[in-house]
Parts: sequence; C-alpha cells; structure tokens
Amino acid sequence: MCLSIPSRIVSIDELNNACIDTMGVQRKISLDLMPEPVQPGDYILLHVGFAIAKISEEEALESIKTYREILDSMEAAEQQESP
Amino acid sequence: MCLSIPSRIVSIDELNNACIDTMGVQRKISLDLMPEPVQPGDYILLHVGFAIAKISEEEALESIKTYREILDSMEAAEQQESP
Amino acid sequence: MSIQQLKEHLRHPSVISSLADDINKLGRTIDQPLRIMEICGGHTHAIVKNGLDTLVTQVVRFVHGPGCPVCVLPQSRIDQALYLARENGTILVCLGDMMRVPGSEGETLQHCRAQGADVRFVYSPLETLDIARKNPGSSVVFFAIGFETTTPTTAALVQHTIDAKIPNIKFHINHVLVPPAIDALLHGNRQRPDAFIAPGHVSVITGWKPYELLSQKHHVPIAVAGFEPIDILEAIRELLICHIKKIDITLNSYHRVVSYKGNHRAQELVDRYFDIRSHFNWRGLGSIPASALQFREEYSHLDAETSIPHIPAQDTHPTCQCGAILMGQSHPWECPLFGNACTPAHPVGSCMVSNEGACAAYYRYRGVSL
Amino acid sequence: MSIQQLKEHLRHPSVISSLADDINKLGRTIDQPLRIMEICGGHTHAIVKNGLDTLVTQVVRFVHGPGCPVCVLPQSRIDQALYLARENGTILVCLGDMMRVPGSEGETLQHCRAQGADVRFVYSPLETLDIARKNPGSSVVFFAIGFETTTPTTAALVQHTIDAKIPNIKFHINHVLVPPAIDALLHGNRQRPDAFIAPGHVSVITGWKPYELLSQKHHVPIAVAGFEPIDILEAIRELLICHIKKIDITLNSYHRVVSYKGNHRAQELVDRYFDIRSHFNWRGLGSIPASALQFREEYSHLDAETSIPHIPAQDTHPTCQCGAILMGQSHPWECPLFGNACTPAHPVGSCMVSNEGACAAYYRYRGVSL
Amino acid sequence: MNTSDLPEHIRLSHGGGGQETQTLIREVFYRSFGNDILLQAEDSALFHLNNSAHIAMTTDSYTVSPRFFPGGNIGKIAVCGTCNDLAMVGAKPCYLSCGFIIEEGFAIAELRQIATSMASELSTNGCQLVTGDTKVVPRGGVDGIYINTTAVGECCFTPPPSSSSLKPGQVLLVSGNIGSHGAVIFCHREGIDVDSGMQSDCRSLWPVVHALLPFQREIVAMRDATRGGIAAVLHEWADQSETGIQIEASSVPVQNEVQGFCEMMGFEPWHLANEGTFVLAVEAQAAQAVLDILRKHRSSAAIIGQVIAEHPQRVILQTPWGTRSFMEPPTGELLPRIC
Amino acid sequence: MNTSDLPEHIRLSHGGGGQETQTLIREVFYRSFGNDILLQAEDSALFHLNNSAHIAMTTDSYTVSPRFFPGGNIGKIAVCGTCNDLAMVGAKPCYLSCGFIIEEGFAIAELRQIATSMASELSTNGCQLVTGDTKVVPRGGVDGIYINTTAVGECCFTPPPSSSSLKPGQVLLVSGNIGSHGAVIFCHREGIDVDSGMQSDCRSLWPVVHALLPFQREIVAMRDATRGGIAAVLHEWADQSETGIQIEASSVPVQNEVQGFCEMMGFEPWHLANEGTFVLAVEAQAAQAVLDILRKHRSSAAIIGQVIAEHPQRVILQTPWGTRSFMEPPTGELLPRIC
Ligand code: SF4
Ligand code: SF4
Ligand SMILES: [Mg+2]
Ligand SMILES: [Mg+2]
Ligand SMILES: [Mg+2]
Ligand SMILES: [Mg+2]
Ligand SMILES: [Mg+2]
Ligand SMILES: [Mg+2]
Ligand SMILES: [Mg+2]
Ligand SMILES: [Mg+2]
Ligand SMILES: [Mg+2]
Ligand SMILES: [Mg+2]
Repeated sequence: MCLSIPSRIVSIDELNNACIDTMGVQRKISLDLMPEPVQPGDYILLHVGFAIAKISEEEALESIKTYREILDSMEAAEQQESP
Repeated sequence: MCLSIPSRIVSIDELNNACIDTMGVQRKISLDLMPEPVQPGDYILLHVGFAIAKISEEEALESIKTYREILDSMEAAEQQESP
Repeated sequence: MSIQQLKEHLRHPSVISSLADDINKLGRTIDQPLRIMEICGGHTHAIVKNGLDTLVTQVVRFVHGPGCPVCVLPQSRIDQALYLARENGTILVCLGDMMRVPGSEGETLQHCRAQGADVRFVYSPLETLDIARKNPGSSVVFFAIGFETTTPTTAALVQHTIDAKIPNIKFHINHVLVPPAIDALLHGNRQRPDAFIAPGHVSVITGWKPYELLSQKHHVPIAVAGFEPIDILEAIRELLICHIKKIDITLNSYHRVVSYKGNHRAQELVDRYFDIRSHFNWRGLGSIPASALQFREEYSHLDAETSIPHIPAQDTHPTCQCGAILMGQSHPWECPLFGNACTPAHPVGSCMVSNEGACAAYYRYRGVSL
Repeated sequence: MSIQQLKEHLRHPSVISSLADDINKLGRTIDQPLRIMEICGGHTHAIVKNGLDTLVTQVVRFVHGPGCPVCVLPQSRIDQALYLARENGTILVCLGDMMRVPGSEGETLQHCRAQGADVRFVYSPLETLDIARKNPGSSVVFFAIGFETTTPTTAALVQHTIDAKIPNIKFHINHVLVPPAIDALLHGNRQRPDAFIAPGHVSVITGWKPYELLSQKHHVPIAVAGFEPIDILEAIRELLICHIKKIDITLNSYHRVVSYKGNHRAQELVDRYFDIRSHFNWRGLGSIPASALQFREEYSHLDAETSIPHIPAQDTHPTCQCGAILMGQSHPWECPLFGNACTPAHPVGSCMVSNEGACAAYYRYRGVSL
Repeated sequence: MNTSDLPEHIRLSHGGGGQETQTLIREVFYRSFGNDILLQAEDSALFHLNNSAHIAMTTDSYTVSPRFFPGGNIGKIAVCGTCNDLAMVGAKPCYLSCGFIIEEGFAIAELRQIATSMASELSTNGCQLVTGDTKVVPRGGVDGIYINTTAVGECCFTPPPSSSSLKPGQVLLVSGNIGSHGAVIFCHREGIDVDSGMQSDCRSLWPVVHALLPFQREIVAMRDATRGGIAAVLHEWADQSETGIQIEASSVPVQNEVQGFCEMMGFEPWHLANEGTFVLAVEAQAAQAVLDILRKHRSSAAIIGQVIAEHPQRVILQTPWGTRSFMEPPTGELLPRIC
Repeated sequence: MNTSDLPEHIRLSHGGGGQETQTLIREVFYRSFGNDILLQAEDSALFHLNNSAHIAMTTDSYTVSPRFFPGGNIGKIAVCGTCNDLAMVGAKPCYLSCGFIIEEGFAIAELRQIATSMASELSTNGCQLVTGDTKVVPRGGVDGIYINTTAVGECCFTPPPSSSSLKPGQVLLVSGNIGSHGAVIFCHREGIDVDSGMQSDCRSLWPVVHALLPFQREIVAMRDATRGGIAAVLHEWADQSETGIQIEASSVPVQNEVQGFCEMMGFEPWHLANEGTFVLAVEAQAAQAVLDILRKHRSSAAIIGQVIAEHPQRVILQTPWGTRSFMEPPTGELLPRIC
C-alpha cells in the first residue's frame, strides 16, 4: 500500500526537517517533497521518512461528519426497534 | 636473559626460513641472521623467531663429558663411603 | 481532529456493517457479481486481512492486481542486487521489504548478509547518506524500488548525494509506473475487470488525472481509494453505482490526500533525474513498454547497474497461476502450488512474494480454510 | 646429543651440589665474600629463582646489574609508545614483555588497548609484516626494544620492510648497548664489584671481545656465562679462581654458542640501518653517552619518533634504592618501598619492572621471608 | 536425514524465536540432545534431584542492544527474563547462576549499574545469585556485554502449567499491554525518538504468579511473550495442543504509542517482544477471577480470546465487524516495510 | 568505598582467573550479590531445594579460540568444564542447561559437530541437557560462537570437599601432566605448528572422581586447574586456608612438548590452563591409595607436594638441589617474553 501514515507536525527545523508525531511516537522526517508550506499542528502523510502530502483537515472532518450521521441514523433506527 | 632456546633444525625452505623443533614443538623461524650455513639436524639458538647462532655440538658434548665425569667420581666416592 | 479519532471512525464496526449492507442492497439489482480489480497490493492486503470481500461476497468478486513493487520485481533484478551485495568493498542498502525477497536461486539479501556481505536496511532512503559518510572506503549502493509513491524519495537521496558531493553512493533503479501496467492489463484481456480501485498513495504523487485518461480510453470506472476498511467499502459502493448507471469515469474517494494533479514538487524532482525506460520486465506480467524509470543520461555515472554483467531473466514456473490471477481468471487457492511448493518463505510466483501479493495475503490471512 | 640430554646435564642436582661445594671450598681462602655483579637480568632471574646465591652465601655476594632492556627503558619512552598507540589509525606492535610496563602515569599498553587502542604483541618482529599487509589503511609502528641480542631482529624487519616495499611500517627504536653501560657503572663507583658475569646471549651477537676491553681498562675479571644453573656456577668458580689468582681477564664460559667476534652477519645488518645515539637515558642509571642506537640519517623516514611531541623524562622516586642496588650498595629488601608501594603490578623503580629486575626477582621468588 | 529446512549458515532469524528457530532446535539440538525432559519444550525443565519434589530449571542469554533503555537495562532483563521462565511453570525462582562475557574496555561504572539492577530484581524475586563466571574477550569479540543467567526453583503449581494441554472452551488472557519492549528496543536501535514515554514492560512476574497460586488448578498454561511476541506463544500453543485459538483483535491491549510505532513501520503489535507480559490459558469459570488478580498488578490486563475446536493449530483473529483472518506467525527479524 | 584496585575499564586480565579477576568479583559482584552460598567461592554452589539433600550448581561461559583444537573443541570443553566443576565438589552432574550465542553466518555443519561432541561428553558424565537457549547476533557481535553451560548435580561426597580446610601434613596430588590445554590453545592462536602431538587434556572428571568415592573422607579438596593453571589453585588454597604449600618442582608432571613450548615463550607450565586436570589435597595416610586410583585413569598422575605450617598463604617451590623459591601467582594474560 506504499505504506503511509498520517502524522502531526510537532516542529520544523532550518534544514527542512520536521519532527512529527504518530500516535505518540515522535521522529525526524524530511519535508523535501512537500509541495506546499506546512506548520506545526498540520497533519501530513508520512512515507519512508518523507512527508508526501498535507492531509486536508476539512476533508477529513467531512468524512467524520458523514460517518457520524450514519451512526446517528443507526442508533435512531435501533431505538425505534426496541423501545 | 634475552630469552634464547636451543632448538634443532628440521627442514629449511627456499625463503631462508627453517622449521625448528624445541623439545617436540615445531615452528617456523627465520635464518636471516645466521652467520654460517646450517642444515637439518643442526642445533641453533632461537631468539624471538630468529636463529642467532649454531650451537657447537662439540663444545656441548665436551661439557656433558665433564659433568659425566663429576657424576662418576661422586658415585665412586659414595660407593666407597657406603659399601 | 486527532489521528486517533480519524482512525476510529474509518474502522468503526457499525459504519462498516452499514456500508456493507448498502452495497449488498445495491447489488440486488445486478445479475453477475461486479468484478473489481484492486491494482495495489496494499488494497489486497487490507481487503483480505479485514475480510471485506466476505462481507460482500454476493455482489463483488475481487480480482487481485499486480500487487506491490516488491512482488513485480523480476528475479533477475534481485540477482543483480545479490551480485552487488557480494562485491568486496560494497555496502548494499535497501528498504526493509527487499531483505526477504528471493532471487532466482532462492537466495535473499538476508541470506547474503548471513554469508558475510554487508547489506543494511534503512527506514528512510536518506539514512544512506550517513552510511556513506561513515564508510568512506566503501562503495555504497542504494537498491531503489518502488511505485510512484517511493520514487521521489530516491530522487531526494540523489539530490542530497549530489549537493553534498558524496562520492561513494551509487543507485540501482527499479522504479516502476502503475498506469502503463494497468493499460497493458486492459489490452487484449477478454475477461477484463468491470471496475478498478486505483492505488491511493501512488495517486498522492501522480494525482488522479492519469486514471481519468485510462477510464476514458478503456471505458471502465475507476475509484481512487484509501486503505482503511471504510475507505475501501466507500469506493466499492461508488463503483457499483457507476456500474449500475453505466458511468465510466474516475472517482476520487480519497479526498483527504489525493488531488487531481498530485504532488508537483515530487514530480519535478523525479523528472530532474529520471526518464522513461523503453521496456521493463514485470514479474507476472512480462515486458511492458515505458513502464519504468532510469537515470537521465547526464546522471548515468550514478548508475550501479552499468557495472553488472548480464543476468538472464528467469522463466516463470509452468504451473504458476500468477498470470491468470492477475487477469482475474483464477483465485490463489486454485493454484496447485499454493501452500505446497509455494509459500511466502519459498515463493514460486510473484503473487506469493510479499505481504501485498494476492497469494501471500490469502496464505497468511485466509489459508484454504477461512 | 639431544637438547633434553644437554638440559638434564646442565640442571643435574648432584653436579650443582658438587660445583657449589667446590666454590665453597675455594672460598675458604678469601676474607671477604666475592662481590660479583651479574649484568644481565636473565642471570639475576636464574640465580634468584634457582636459589644459587643461597648455595654459596659465605663465598659470594651478588650485586644485581642493570637488568633487562625492559627495565632500563625510561618511563618517557613508554609514554611515547602510549602516545603512538593512541593515535587514530595507528597499530602499535611490540614484543610481549612491553605490554605490562607502566609509563609515568602508571598506564601500560595493555590498559591502553583496553581503552580502545589497537596494540598487538608478536612473538617475532617479522609478524609485523603480516599485520601491515592486512591493514593497508593503518600506520603500523613497531616499538623496538632490546639489547644487542634483539637489535638484529629489528634490523631484519627493517630490511624486509624495505625489500618488500611495505609503505605503512615505522619504527620506534629503543635498542641499547650493554658495554657502555658497564663502563659507566665502573667509572667512579667506589664500591664497584670485584668481578662480573657478562650476558650470554648479548655476547652471542657481540662476541666476548668487548668484555676483554673492559677487563683491561678497569682491571676486573669478567666471565661470559650461559643461563643454566651449572653454567652460572661454573662461571662463578672461574671468577673466584681469577680473583684468588688476581688475574683480570675475560673468560668465555659459554663456549657452545659464544665466539670471540660474535655474529658478523647480525652485526653488519645492525650497522647498515643504525648508528650510535649521542646519549640515552637509562632508567636507574641516568644518561649514558653512546649507549643506544638510532636510525642512520638515510633511514630516518622510517623513524616514528620524529612525529612525537617532546615528553619530559620523569624524576626517579626519591626513596627508590635502584641506583644503590645497581651499584651493589644495597639489597632489594632493604628498600622501604619494596613489596609495599613498589610491586611488579605497580613498580616504582626500574628494578621492579620486569621479571629480570633484581627487586622483581626477589619479590616474586624470595619475598622477604625465604 | 532430512535437513532440507536448514541452510548452510546461521541467520539472524534462527535466533528470532519463530519458525526458523524451531527448525534449528529440532534439526540440530534435539537430534543431539533429545531426552524426555528437554522435549517437553516448556519455558523451564522440570525434574527431581537428590530426593526433592519438583524442581524447575531454565536458561537464557541476553544480548540486548541498546544495553540501557526506557524501563530497564540488560541486567534487569537478565534476571527478570530467566526468573519469569520459572514463574511460567509455576515455580518460585530460588537460585540463579550468572555468566558474564565482557568486551575488553567495557566501563566498570556501567558494569556496576548492571549489577545493581540485577541485585534489585533478584530481591523482587526472592532469589539468590549463587554461582557466576566472568569472561573477558578482546575488543570486537563481543558487543559490550552479554549475560547468561540460569535459574532453578521450586515448583509451586500442581500440576505444573503445560502448554500442550489446551482444550476448547478455555479462555485466553494477557497480563497487560503488549509489544512495548520490542517497540522501545527497535526505536532505540533505529534512532527513533521515544520521548513520548514508551517504556519497556520489563518486569518480574513471580509476584503476580504467586498471587495466582489459589487458581493453580484452573490455570492451564502460562507463557511470557518474549521474542516473537504473543503471536509466537499463541501459535506454539495451538500447535502443541492441536486446538484452534480465536482472538478478538479489538480486545488485545496495546498502548497508543506502540500502535503508532507499528503503523509507522508496518508491524503488528502481536509480533513485538515483551519482557514482563504473559499469556494465560484458564478454565472459563475462573477467567474473571484470574483477570481481577492480574488487573491488581496491571490495569491493562485483558481477556483476549478462547480455545476453539475448529481450525486446529491455527490462530484466528476476529474483527469487530465479524470477519476473520489468520494471525500471522512471527517470521524472525523485524523489517520495516514500504508496502 | 575503596575501589582503588579497579581501573575505569575492563581489561583482558579481569577474565584471566588471576588477582585482577578476584578484585573485580570482590569489588563489583560480591558488593551487589553477596550471600552465604556465593561467598563460599567454591567451584560449585551448594544448597537444598524443595526438600532435597545437597544439590550443587555451577556455571561457565566458553569463548575458546580456536573453536577446534587437538584434543577437543568448544562443545566438548563446554560440557567437561562445567561438569568438572560439579565433580570438584564431589557432585554427580545430572542436568545441564546450555545457552548458545551464535554469529550470523556461522556454519551449521560446525554447529552440528559441536553439538555432537557435547552429546558424547554428556553421556560420559551420565548427564542430560534439559533446557537451552539460542541467540543469533549480527556479524561482529560475537566471535563465531560462545556457549554457556550451567549444571546441577547431586552431592555424593560427605562432607563436600572444601578448599578452605587445608591442614599442614596433607598431601597434594595432581591428576596428570599439566599445561597442555593452555599450550595447545596458545600455539594455535599464535600459528605455532603442533604436529608434535601436543593435545589438550580436555576431559570429563566425574568418572575418576566417582572412583575416588571410597576416599571421600580423606579427600580434603579438589580443584580443576583451569585458567591460571595449578598455580592459581595452589595460591587460592594457600590463601583461603592460611597455610603454606610446598611443591617439589621436579615432581610436577609436564609433558616434554609442553616444557619445550614454555621455554620457547618464557612461560612456566604451572601458569598454563588445563581442562581435565585437577589438584587434590588428601590426608597423608590416603595419598598413595588415591594416587593409585588416579593412575588407573592417567599414568602421569603424581604427588607433587604438601601442606606446611610455615609461610602461610605462600606457595614454595623446592628445587632438586635443595633451594627454594616462591611459585609466582598467575598474572592474567600470557605474554611471550624476550627477556
Ligand atoms: S501460489 Fe505461488 S505458484 Fe501459485 S499462483 Fe500464487 S504465486 Fe504463483
Ligand atoms: S623496591 Fe622498587 S622502589 Fe625500591 S629499589 Fe626496588 S624498584 Fe626501587
Ligand atoms: Mg559487499
Ligand atoms: Mg591506535
Ligand atoms: Mg529459558
Ligand atoms: Mg526466556
Ligand atoms: Mg519464556
Ligand atoms: Mg568460571
Ligand atoms: Mg563454574
Ligand atoms: Mg570452571
Ligand atoms: Mg573449576
Ligand atoms: Mg530462550
């Protein structure tokens, strides 16, 4: 899957390296391949030590919202079935 | 004592090295420092991997003979004391 | 948003069930199960491991695609890696996956290392710089493999090597291109899949534009998808709708990281150092024109491949069903060698090589029994 | 004759007793015990270990001489060896004895190796060639010590290094000369010994001629002796006879290997590469003119000493009695440091340094109690 | 003699605790040394000696690098690891032997630190070091220091737990979060910063095993999940008992950071080594009571699955959405993945 | 804390079995681990376990280079050496543990040879290997293979022999020619040809110790003269018993070749290691009978001296011509001499 992991940028140094956090594990990676500026707090996709894309938080929140709706509608349905 | 051990030459190779025997232990040494020709069977004095002198068998036998005589005269004396 | 939250949502059991229900409901309207090829082994892995296929058995039949860069690498290329590793004074550096892949004699780089060769794996290609600096008397060869996702990281290493004037790094380039392979698969395949799931992280770099071109040329729906269970089910649902509505377009279901044009910076970097190879041999698919990269002429002094004697490509094992599996004509467990002569420890065909190969995924996660 | 036979004869208990009896009988005719200095530590070692002195206590008082090349080496020279060993990329090679000798800070080459320096001992200097060949990237320094016996073996290594064009061997030369040291000892020593036992294996190389010159100059009898108990007792008997008859000549009691002119081949080889150093500092004796060797001008490129910063010579410990012991004015056990602050593991003065030093020989084989 | 499973040379994976290790042991060591006690292949050997009741004995060598890591060091691990193997057969660690192999030039201050950790861990176990050996090898002969410890102890569980007696219906538990030791060690070797607070689980298990004594009859098997992780234990148990094992993937306790590390490297937490975490097979009726005791020692202890009759010799992972897959057995060396 | 006797870094001589080893053990290990059993400092620890009679336990690591040598290999020595340490306290070797640390790339054929030698030597001892461990380390992490063995056994001698109970008048014996193991190993390392037929004395001692059982009350102490040679044993005994020891230099049995080797290198045979030769202290009245039994196993066994009241804590060498000197204690690493 060209193994790539969402991670959060913790800090950026002057050599275009970033310290990133993956669920609590931090390591140094390269920003050499980033096509757009990033800053601490941004989420990026990490592949073999390189950030290769910024994760669109907007899009991510959008899908979370969609799934949240699915869940809510399911709960509503369940409550109807077993009142 | 500039530790040096009498050893017997077992064989000589074309690079002026000899295989020598020290009471049953054999090893390769250099003849680079030998001032006179030697051949298998000769006794030499060995110092840090070099033969540094040929042992005069004549002289060695001479001292053995002397000591043999001392021993013989002692035995004779003992026999006189306790017949 | 935290990553934690995002992940939890993308693996939520109820959402998964709900999506699978949707798909199964939609599927009532079609006669034959939809034949979807997931191109990328990462998707194969996620589908088999998570049992997603078993949730939609009636509606979808998965055709497992070329797999991953490791699987498609022909044995002769691994023989070259072994050759380089065994050279005196050479340190061969590669990414972890490569260590376990056997060449034509069954030997891996791990074996080669056990026999005394200096072979090291790195997590990031850039670690090679440090190895070269610490071993100035050695010649360091970076054995580069990967789809479009990984190629830019090799290009970044090339750039650092040149900029820092490090004299003792060379490269063995095995970077392949996904779209030409799909194109080849579609050409002259009578049982071609009805729809495709396009690789998500390859598309992060290339954008989804190349798949749009393929949709148009071959009249087939394609969805770019992420790798979480819900990402994949979402893509399946979209493709099913397209199929039902007979719309042959490319859809991007992986909005959060994939754009239409991709990562231009990565593309430029790759472009600077590499151009297209006229042909490249894909394990399981054979020779495909313009499907891989090579150093541009002006960087050929960095190419370690030029110093290697010709190593002939191996014939495929006559009984191996890889070809048929990749064409969607056969299932892994239908191959007589599956789990017998052919296991991940001793793979016969490409599909058994890495975790992402179809045969390997079934062997590891499903066996013949689950 | 076998070596076995020869050895047995030279250690035969009855012959030893008989010789000791002879000496004791002869001794009845003298008032004061004969003060014999054995110059060579090998003789000291043999006398103390075999208890030969205790067999002739009434007749002979032994004065223990300068000892061995290891003992007389000033600490500053060992500091130089440590300096070289600690250089990055340098392999320091020496003969086994050197490994345990402390420099001015108490550190030995063994310690230095434990701290990471590449220090190796060899049985034969020629083994250095192999070390240099196997480590082409390293600079190999042979730390050369020894009396006349050992110097030719260093010269042979120099010759091989030059002939085989081995670029990475250098030398640190610490070869000293015995006759100048004896000459220095005799000058202005009011309690000078009555007779000398000259070193047997040094004489194998030099011949006994140099001692004849010393006998003539200083009017003292000298006997060249071997190292077996009977060799030594034989020499003592001869010296006693000379003393009684007031004949101040040099006698060769080591006929089987020592000639008048010595080993001309070894002498020539030494001569080819080395000439006399104007002064050399002897531990325990101080600076003695013309008592050591150095590379001839044309071979100075092989000299590792030139690259070392000046390391000042250490003062002798004020309480150490080495000087008095070497002059025959004191016994090891009379020194207040003996066995207390000064032990073979932590020697204060030169006489405690190696097995051949007088203090070390007493400490190891006799203590204060035997 | 079929030795086709063995190559000509030893590979790192022969020491990885997985399939290749088993092959080596079977093809070389069992051939030379096979005897009834050895072939039990439990964590510790059980025998009688000079008219004693059951005695347990076990050995392990420790070559861990780095030597000091968050949560422990090679000395602590050398005592825990070996005493834990005794605890796993229900034996109290009593006497320990220790063989040090040290590289010339090793810092004595570091050796003291190691010895101090060992002493403190011995006291946790109530165990005495009674015989030792120290070898010093020239530079390059060893990577700093390696330690072998061997322990003997008194069996307190009747019957001793045994990994070949699993039966369908029994419940599987784990004593706490898994994988942290393997993750910490890998991170340190690969230069990954773990300020994040990941800590090796390195700890002595005798105290908790002692607390489990009242359930000695209901505890069927215990195994500390060292090299190869809990996957190695579960596969070995399934294999030896010829039963199936089913694990609820979502019940397996994994610390967040360890999960993050796994995603980054492409690992599964059940393949990561532990040094103070063990798996238990327990009769169903005692599962909750055993869990309660385990949780007093570590709150993350959990019931993770059960022994099943289907799929003998297989370990099945059940997802929360109802699908199933095999749990992969460990494959030796951990290699970070790109795909 | 007086640690002035310890330098900052470990030296080869800390493993040499001589004074520096003793200092390291005292200053580091006894400080951390001191307990009554350990402080006995015998070849094996003695204790009771689960209501047993006396049990003995001992451990050693084997790093010998070369691995194969005339008369044995690292496997043979790993079993002999450890079993011998049990035999020296009058215990029968019963159960052995074994920890292998193997370098990646080691030839499996060689490992088989080593295991085969171990098995054969185990059978000589009537001992079983019951638990083991295999670690594989990356190239350079170890020099080929190191082996730790730990053995437990049943004490058969009542009272167990003890090195601190020597009394004046007792007689000292050695079980055969000394120094051959040390000589063979040194020769091989230094590339000295030993076609001459020098062979390591490497052998198991339980058979001869078993034959000595009838004299268990008269045998005061036994010690295999490994690192540091018989000089190390004699000095330790003199030291611990606070007696003097007098040795007839000419009675110490040394093979011709070993003597030749010693003269060449400037060594004394009593400083050379043995691997199947032991020293005994025996009540005078039983000395001849014990010698007779020893000679049935090795014709070169000899009475070499006696315990004396004078010169407490000293070992005295008596020459055939009636003079005396101290026997030098071993000083760690053997270094060939020029003077
Ligand atoms: S099981 Fe092996 S041989 Fe068969 S199709 Fe798959 S890869 Fe090819
Ligand atoms: S005992 Fe030491 S200090 Fe005293 S004289 Fe001898 S060497 Fe010098
Ligand atoms: Mg190589
Ligand atoms: Mg150096
Ligand atoms: Mg164990
Ligand atoms: Mg264990
Ligand atoms: Mg265990
Ligand atoms: Mg030991
Ligand atoms: Mg022991
Ligand atoms: Mg031992
Ligand atoms: Mg012993
Ligand atoms: Mg183990």
